[in-house]
Amino acid sequence: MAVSTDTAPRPTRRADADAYRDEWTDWLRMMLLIRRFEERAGEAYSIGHIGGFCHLYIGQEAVAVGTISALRDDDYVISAYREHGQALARGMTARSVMAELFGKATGCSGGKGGSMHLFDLERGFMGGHGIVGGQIPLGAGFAFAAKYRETEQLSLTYFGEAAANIGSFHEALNIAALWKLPAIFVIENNGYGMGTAVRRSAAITDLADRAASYGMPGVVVDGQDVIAVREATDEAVARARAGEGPTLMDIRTYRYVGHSMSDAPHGTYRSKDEVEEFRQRDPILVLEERMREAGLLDDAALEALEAEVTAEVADAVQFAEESPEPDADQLWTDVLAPVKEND
Amino acid sequence: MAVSTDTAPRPTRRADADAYRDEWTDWLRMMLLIRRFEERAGEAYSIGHIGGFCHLYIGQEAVAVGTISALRDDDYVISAYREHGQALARGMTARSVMAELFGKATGCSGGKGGSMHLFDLERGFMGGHGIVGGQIPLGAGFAFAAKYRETEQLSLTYFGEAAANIGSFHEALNIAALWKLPAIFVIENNGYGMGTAVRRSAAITDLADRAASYGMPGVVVDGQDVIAVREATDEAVARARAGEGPTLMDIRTYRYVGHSMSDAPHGTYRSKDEVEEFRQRDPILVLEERMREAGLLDDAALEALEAEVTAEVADAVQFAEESPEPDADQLWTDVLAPVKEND
Amino acid sequence: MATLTYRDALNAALREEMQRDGDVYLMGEEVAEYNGAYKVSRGLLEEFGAKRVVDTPIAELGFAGIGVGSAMVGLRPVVEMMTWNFALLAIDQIVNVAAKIRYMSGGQIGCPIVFRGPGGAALQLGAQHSQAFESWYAHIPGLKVVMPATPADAKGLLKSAIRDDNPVIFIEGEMLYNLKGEVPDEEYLIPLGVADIKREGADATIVCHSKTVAPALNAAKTLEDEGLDVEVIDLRTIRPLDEAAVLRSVRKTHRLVIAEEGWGFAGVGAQVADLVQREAFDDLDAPVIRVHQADVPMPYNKHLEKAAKVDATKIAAAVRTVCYRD
Amino acid sequence: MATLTYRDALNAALREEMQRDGDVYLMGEEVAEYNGAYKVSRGLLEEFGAKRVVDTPIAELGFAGIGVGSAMVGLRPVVEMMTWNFALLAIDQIVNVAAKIRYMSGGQIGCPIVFRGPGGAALQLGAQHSQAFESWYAHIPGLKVVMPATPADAKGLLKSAIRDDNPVIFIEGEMLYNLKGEVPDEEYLIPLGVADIKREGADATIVCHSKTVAPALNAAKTLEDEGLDVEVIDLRTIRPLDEAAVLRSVRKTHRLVIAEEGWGFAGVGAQVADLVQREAFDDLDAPVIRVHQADVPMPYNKHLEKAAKVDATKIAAAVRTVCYRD
Ligand SMILES: Cc1ncc(C[n+]2csc(CCOP(=O)(O)OP(=O)(O)O)c2C)c(N)n1
Ligand SMILES: Cc1ncc(C[n+]2csc(CCOP(=O)(O)OP(=O)(O)O)c2C)c(N)n1
Ligand SMILES: [Mg+2]
Ligand SMILES: [Mg+2]
Repeated sequence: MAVSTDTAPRPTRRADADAYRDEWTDWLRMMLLIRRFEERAGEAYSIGHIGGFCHLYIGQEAVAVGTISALRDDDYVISAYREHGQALARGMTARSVMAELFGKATGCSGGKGGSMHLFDLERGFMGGHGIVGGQIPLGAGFAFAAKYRETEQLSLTYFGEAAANIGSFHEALNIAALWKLPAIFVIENNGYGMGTAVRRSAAITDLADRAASYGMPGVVVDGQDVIAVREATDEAVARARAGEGPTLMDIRTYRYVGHSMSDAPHGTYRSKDEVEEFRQRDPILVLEERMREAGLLDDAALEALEAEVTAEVADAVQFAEESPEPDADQLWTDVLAPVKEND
Repeated sequence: MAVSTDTAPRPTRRADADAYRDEWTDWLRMMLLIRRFEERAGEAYSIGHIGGFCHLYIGQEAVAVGTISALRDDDYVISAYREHGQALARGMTARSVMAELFGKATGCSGGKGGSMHLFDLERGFMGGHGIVGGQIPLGAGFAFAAKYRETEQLSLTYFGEAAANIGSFHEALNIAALWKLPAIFVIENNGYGMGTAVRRSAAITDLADRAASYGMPGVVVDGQDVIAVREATDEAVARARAGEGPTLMDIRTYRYVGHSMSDAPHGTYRSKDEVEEFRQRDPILVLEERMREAGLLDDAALEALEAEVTAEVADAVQFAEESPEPDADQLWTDVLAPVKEND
Repeated sequence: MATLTYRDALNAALREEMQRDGDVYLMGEEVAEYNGAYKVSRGLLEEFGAKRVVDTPIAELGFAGIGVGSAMVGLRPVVEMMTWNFALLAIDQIVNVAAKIRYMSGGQIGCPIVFRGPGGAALQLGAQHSQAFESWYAHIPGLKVVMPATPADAKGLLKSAIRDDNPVIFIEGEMLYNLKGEVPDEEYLIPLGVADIKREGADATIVCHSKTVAPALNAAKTLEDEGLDVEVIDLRTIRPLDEAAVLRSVRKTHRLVIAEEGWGFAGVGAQVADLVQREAFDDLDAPVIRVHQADVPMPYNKHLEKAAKVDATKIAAAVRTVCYRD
Repeated sequence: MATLTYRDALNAALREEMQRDGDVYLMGEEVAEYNGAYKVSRGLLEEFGAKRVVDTPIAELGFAGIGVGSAMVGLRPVVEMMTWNFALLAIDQIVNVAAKIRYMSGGQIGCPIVFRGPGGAALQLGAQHSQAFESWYAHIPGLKVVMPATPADAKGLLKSAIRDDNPVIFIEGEMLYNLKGEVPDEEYLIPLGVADIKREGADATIVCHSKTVAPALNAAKTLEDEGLDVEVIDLRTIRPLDEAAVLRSVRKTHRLVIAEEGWGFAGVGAQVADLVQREAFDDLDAPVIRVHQADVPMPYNKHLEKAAKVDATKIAAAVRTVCYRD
């Protein structure tokens, strides 16, 4: 694994391996749902039912599931353009997400956002942003609002490891730490920004160490072990709720597929072998094995789960296909707020 | 010194206190020249001979003199808007700088730049920039060019400690370290950005520690002791010349005057007492005493130096007053390069 | 009617709106303990406390984004840009998020935020500190752009901007802060998108905004002595543009001069000229003429700077031209 | 004449200029090992090595500033913006340094740099990835703005841009990269600031640039069958604008339609309309009409997106209007 060993996921679980066992089945189901959803999205893209840029989450499922499972329903979640998995983990329906990818009126953004711009205000899912690093100050802003209102909500902000080199990362983390905002900053570290390995874009490869520049804790987390992810997230959540300020999580994972649908899974920047090697420690397999050991899963149960999620995704695709296009007048709506009486 | 003790200058000199003794007289003279120059500039501003924003360097003289004395003539220097002292230390004449403050045709920027935009390409003095942090990537760019051309030149980039919270600091330092550029980044840490103390703008107050985010050395330096400044700069210069990459220097100093001429020396953000207290360890006094101990300076010699620089500054003011305004057509020149044959 | 400075009128608007709505807060560099670089926020820290009057580090992109994020979840931030020159560092958050979030989210998420601060040139601040960017922001759907010229307009428009549910770019002027004017004692709002006839006239129209309003009125006075009766229309809001007000005036006077502080190419005046030639082609008795800054970075030298700037003399000359008086 | 794609024409221009001048280097995200996000730099790393074809971190403000700094001391960087949408993060360095350094330094320091990459919309990339900012850059003195529409123009203009001693904003189009066209075999340059008559005509003029050139030519073909002989002027360079070419054509045809990809308010077309009404007022037989993107953030849905965009049908309709044929 020449190019990216320096950021390869490594075991970090500390607590009792049985922790959260009553949630394992839900986690497994959600990871499977995301996996199957992304596979079908990829198919739909190749036959032209989905357009634009489409960035799949395959291989990173444990990050979304392990982190979001630690949140309260009224917390805020914000991500970049590789956010299908987080949207599903946050409880958005496969229908509303798939329909958005199809650009349909029934999509979570009414067909106006697309794959990179999924939104669900009710669930505190705040997008879906296309400018690298742009969501980091926004996430800090949600935390600012939570503190302002004393609601004990927090914000969870995802970004790729390549985004840790952009100015908004530095500005937002400094301010969030200075003001002790209830924020969690998650570096979703899949080893590459498009075709660039971490060590070709960052002067240090242990990005968690950058937390020290802001006096906040920085932790490296095994992103292929959902239990480890949840464990680390719980600590960050506790700090945020206690008013102790933000945490930076460097969650090590891997993207099995290309950067986007228009990019091959491997190429000049990484080898087929490397991808294969990382696939060995698949986040779904890791949990599956743990559950089998614990006697919480057998082939039948797994097949049942598989059947469930496959049906759910098939239904979502059918729903998306059959849903109507937005009305033509939708072009002109939502530019400005509906006119109201100023008072 | 309530508000800013956390970044107060503290002794850091390590090597033989006699080091560089043959340069001491030049340093003392240059610090005196800067001090007197700034005093006269302040007067000229109050009677309307200088306009716009005018940021004085009084109290920070040892930083410019100690750092620039370590450079080669063909190295590059770039700073922010508080750059009169660095311009003089770089060998620009008091006449050309004062005339620029007066907006005269004989000024170093032809009267078109002003106090915040002093330039002297011949001496590698690259400005004088008004957007906080804007000069940091530019300084890295000069270092990039030096490396590209294999000239063994380096770049010295000054910025205030408040600029260490802006995105360009993060982006430029990461790239400079990643590419091992021959650059020296100097945080001219005078404790305040306008009315904001370091601890109100940065989540950590030891800004040198931020170097770790880029895998580069970060050093805290006593900015009131020109010998300590030079000592630390020599190390950074050696690293840069040896191709070992950039260094971050957090040089602790203090601004005796207001942020700019339109700002009082003390006010809500710092007390008169604090300013008085810092004045006790004046960089000129510190060197003066050292020289007296070493028997290199007596009252007569000091008076002679004083007389020299006072005359030099007086001459500069007269020169500036008597110099012509730029021709009216200067409004239209220098917008684009003179038209040349495209081959 | 009390006489207030433009600065104090803005201060009063902020105070009243912060008293009225606990979700309104002010954030920016030096706005709190320092009372604002230009003292617009004087006294607000004492009255509302550090929770609602927030000093930020120098990190325009970061605090603009924090403001936008807080507005996305319902707070109503007023983000002060110490000057609009520095907002170039924050422009990604303004253009790519604030202006688009409602549209991208299919109408779910709004962004009731005001970005405010001084724009354009003051005196001898040099090239980087003397820029007028109103045409840039007005180019962007999803934003509103407001530029008051008088204390009364400043107060009434800022109050409306804060209550508006859209992102509003509110551009003041360092050279306007000390301008005095009558301001109503009772509370009032001035709707966004409505121009104001600052002077009625029959022979020619001057369309202006912000810092060009006063010179336009001076030019009108000069021209009065020359027998020209000039109407002066203050746009007040650049986007949405009050097209009806401009067209009404031009259909009456048949002659138009547009005066703006900034550069000419694709400036606000270009849009107004395009509008008028398109909608009032047959009403025009002369081509529309524009007066704007010299097409160069602003020089430091005071004589060169004066030559670069729009003034009453240049505006009057343009009016004579459209009236074929030269 | 060889037939090349727009992409390969740009690639050839980069290769030739890098061969010609060792001070020319290419810097940007994914330009080297990945051969460019849109493959414009394919093969350059192999030919010129990592010293001259430089992959950067995602840090537009940082690497733009590094490019500007290196240009201030005499290198001739070509800085690729993966798309112009991301350049908003770097715009402070472009506007406050590259465009002003020569002026602020009294002519001492130049900035021979090219910023290049695709601008405007592609297909269904959504609101943040589908913006045309040419009017913004053209607003700024000190910059040149170039937007080729054909492979031949792309090559000749990029070579001139690289040799130009000023900062040049070079805006390509993702939708143009695969466009094929004849490109001369021998070396050639196309001067900046010179528009090109892409089609001669007598009845009306369409002024266009970049992605609106092809639809304008299609519209002209359609209108030919309706008996209208339309002239199509491709601006090629937005700043400096070839005013003479536009006026010459309008004085011949007396009717003008301006088509541009971006938003309308204070767009490039507003400036052209202002120019024409001012300089050719009496030559116009009808008001100038503009065709531009719907004044909304770009929607993702493909039907809405199509409706938002300029196309031949909309341009043809506008021409009929200025010819009073509707
Ligand atoms: C400011 C900005 N620059 C460049 C891009 C183009 N781009 C989109 S994704 C990407 C790579 C990001 O990598 P990373 O942050 O690691 O996230 P990942 O795609 O690996 O999830 C780039 C360069 C962009 N969208 N925004
Ligand atoms: C991007 C930007 N934001 C704000 C300003 C206004 N401003 C000018 S100097 C300054 C304080 C800078 O403090 P510091 O970096 O410590 O430098 P010092 O003035 O102390 O030398 C501020 C906020 C600016 N010029 N640029
Ligand atoms: Mg990544
Ligand atoms: Mg300081």
